[in-house]
Parts: sequence; C-alpha cells; structure tokens
Amino acid sequence: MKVLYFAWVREKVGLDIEEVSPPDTVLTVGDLAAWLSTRSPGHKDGLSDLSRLRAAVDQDLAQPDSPVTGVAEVAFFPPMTGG
Amino acid sequence: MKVLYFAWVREKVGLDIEEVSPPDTVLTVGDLAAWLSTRSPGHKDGLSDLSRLRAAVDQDLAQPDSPVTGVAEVAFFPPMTGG
Amino acid sequence: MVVRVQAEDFDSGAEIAAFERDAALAGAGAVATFTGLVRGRDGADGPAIGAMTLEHYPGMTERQLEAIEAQARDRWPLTGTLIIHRHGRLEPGARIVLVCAASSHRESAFEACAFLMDWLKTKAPFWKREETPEGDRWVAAKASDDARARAWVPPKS
Amino acid sequence: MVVRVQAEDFDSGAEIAAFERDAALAGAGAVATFTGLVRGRDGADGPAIGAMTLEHYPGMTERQLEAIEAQARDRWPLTGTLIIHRHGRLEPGARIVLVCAASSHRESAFEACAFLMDWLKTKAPFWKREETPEGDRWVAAKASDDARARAWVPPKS
Repeated sequence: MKVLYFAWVREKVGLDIEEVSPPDTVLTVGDLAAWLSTRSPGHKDGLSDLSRLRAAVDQDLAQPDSPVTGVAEVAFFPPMTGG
Repeated sequence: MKVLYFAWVREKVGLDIEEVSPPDTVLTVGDLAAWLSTRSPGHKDGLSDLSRLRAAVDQDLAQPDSPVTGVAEVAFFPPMTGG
Repeated sequence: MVVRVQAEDFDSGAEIAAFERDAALAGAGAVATFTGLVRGRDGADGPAIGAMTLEHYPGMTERQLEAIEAQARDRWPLTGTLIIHRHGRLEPGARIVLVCAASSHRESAFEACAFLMDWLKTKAPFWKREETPEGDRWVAAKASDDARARAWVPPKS
Repeated sequence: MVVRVQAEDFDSGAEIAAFERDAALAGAGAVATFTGLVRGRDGADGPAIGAMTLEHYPGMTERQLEAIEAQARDRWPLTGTLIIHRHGRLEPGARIVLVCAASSHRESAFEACAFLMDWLKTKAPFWKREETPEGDRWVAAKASDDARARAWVPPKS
C-alpha cells in the first residue's frame, strides 16, 4: 500500500510517500494512522491527532472508519485550503 | 415641462417627447398622467392605466403621488427590462 | 467605479483582463463577473429567439447605473466595479451587459455582482423589444426580477 | 466542461472570451465568472502578504475537480463550465483560480459559479503556504468555508 503525506503532515513525517504493509489488524483509516504513528517520532507528531487530519483512500475523501483493506493508496493531509 | 415616453407607451401615445404646460391643478405624477390622457386617443390608450406604468421625475424613479410642480422633465414608460 | 452605456459592442475578455489587473494592483483577492447575452432560444427546447432592440432613456440610464453602483459600494467593501450596458439592435449571441466587482474576499465580490445585476434589471431604464416569427413584441418585466431586487432591501425595523 | 490543473499562469481575458463564445453558440444568456488572486494584504489595513506556494495532490486534484463540476451540472442546467486551478509558488496579485459557468438565466450561472468555488475550497486537495516576515506558515482552513460548502447540501429528509 502506498501512503502519501501533504503540507504540514508531510513536513512532520519527513516523507512525501512511503510503501507500507500494515498487519491484518489494520482495517480502517483510523487504524492505519495509529499504526503508522508508531513508525517514528515524526510519524507520531504528524498522525496522532486524527481530528486535525483529513484522509483520502484511492484519491477519494475518506473518514476515520473508511476501510483500507485491499486499497492501493491512502493519503493524510490537513484540511484543504484551495481556491 | 418636457414629457418623455418610452417603449410601448411611446408607441401608443405616438410621440417620444412633448412640451406641455399643465394647469395648476396638476400636482402629482398621477394628476399629470390623467391630464395628459385627455390630449388624444393615443395618450388615453398609453397613459390611462397607471398600474401598468412606471414614471420618472427629473430622471429619478417616481411614484403616482410624487409632486411634479416646478419639475423640468417627467417620463412615462413600462416596467424596465434591462440586463 | 466605471459605468458605460453604449450602442457599440465591447470586448469582454479585454475588459475583464483590465479590470482584473486593477483589482490585483489594489490588493483584491476576488473578481466576480457577469456577462448577459442575447439568448438563442427560449428554454432548452423552446422557440428560437430573433434579434432584440434595447431602447433606453439617455441621461437617466447613466444616472441610475451610477446610483446602483454607489449602493453596491455602500454595502460591500469593493476595490472596483464596472458596468457596461448596450442599447440598440442586438442579434442572438450578442453581448448585452457586463458587470464586474472586485473585493478582498469572494463572498463580497459574488454578492455585489449579483446585486448589481438584480438592481439594474429593475431600476435601469431599458426596454427590450424581441423580433419573433409572429412579429415584434415588447418583453414583459418578470415578477421574479422584482422579487430578486426587493430581496436585497434590508427589512425595515 | 473543462478542468485544468497547472503551474503555468493563464490568461483570464482570453479564457473568458473563449468560454463566452462557446456559451453564445450554445444559446446561453448568462455567463458568471470568478477569478481568485493572491491578495496583497490581509484586510484593508492589515499586514502585507508575501508570496504563497500551493501544494496539491496530483491525480486526486483533477478527480475532485471533475466530481465537483459534475455535481454542479446535476444541480443546474448549465451549457458549460470551466475550472482552472494553479499550483506552485505565486506572487501577490497572481491568478490562483478561474471558475466559469454558463446557463440560460443568470440565477443558475451565478449559483453554479459560487457553488463551484465553495466546494473546491473545501474538497479539492490544495494547501497554501504563505511567506510572512515572521517566516513561512501553512494557511489554516476557515470554518466559514466549511459552513458555506455545507450550505449547498440539501437537508436530509
């Protein structure tokens, strides 16, 4: 599974993209964020407060309880500020 | 006093502009329309139904009870359809 | 803060580009524009519309458009406005009116632009005469236009 | 029905002129447009704003803009839409976004244009980083933008 980070989440994690293989216990976007948070202090800093984050699963906006089993791409980022 | 007519009011009256000297009893826009209506069948046709008309006094929108004493220019026309 | 009433066509692209350039120089963040065209038909499957002729009241037109524009500036913090309105005979597809409003934020720019259009529809002295297969006819004012214009008037306390 | 995401600047005047030409050919009577610019300062007397950099999520951005555009076409009878959104570093006064909507009547054109802006503000994956005298900072999302986007969702029965 590819995981992408944008804006300050990218800066805190220190990566813009990584390839990960989460265990079968990781079922949702929320599970994935919690599991990724254990990978480094940067991951923890960027991903531990889900309320400040938005996520996308296979390029569609997702919720903390959206499933991630079998998906190709998950992204974490702050609320959007386009326009 | 100059009186101007526009759109179908102009067509019915058969004039786009005329110079008139209404008697002192003509105090308001409504009085003026009633007085002008007596000038010809066309005037009557164009001006007798005030509810279908709009008016301007010295180029500002006016009401049937707006005074016309001493004004330079009164206009009668249908509701506007610009834009 | 420009008002023009003219028979000649105008170049929307050039007008909007120049308006936007001034807005950028004034530090604005939002430019809303509206162009009104002579429609080709009345409704998606309606009858074809012919050319139309716009009659107006020279002098009063400019005066009313300037008053409408001043109202908009009173209500919203605008860095610029532009109103161009044509008169005379216009073929289907021709430009009738261009309204632009610039402000710091998009809410003000959108609202001022919609307000300018709603008010000029009911307060600027223009009258449209349409050419139809059954002959010419004066376009009747729409009650919905009056209602939209009145919606901008704050309720009296 | 065109969506473009690009680093390059665009020519609003030329884009709007071409959009309006297509609208006229489609028989539309109303073209509403919005251009978003990098503001020069924060509020009329606020501090000057420096350049900003727009980061985005390539692929998802186009996908979301197309979804937003499809929503607008479902809601209003539009003859055409155009969305151009830039990314990368943009100086004050630079164009960020252009949205156009064409319809038979002005209500639909204005509403669709405002809707497209409100929705792309909260649903298109862009993030702004501002350069300030105190250093760079990520622009925080506004609660008011979320509220405006939600206002378009019809209440559930």
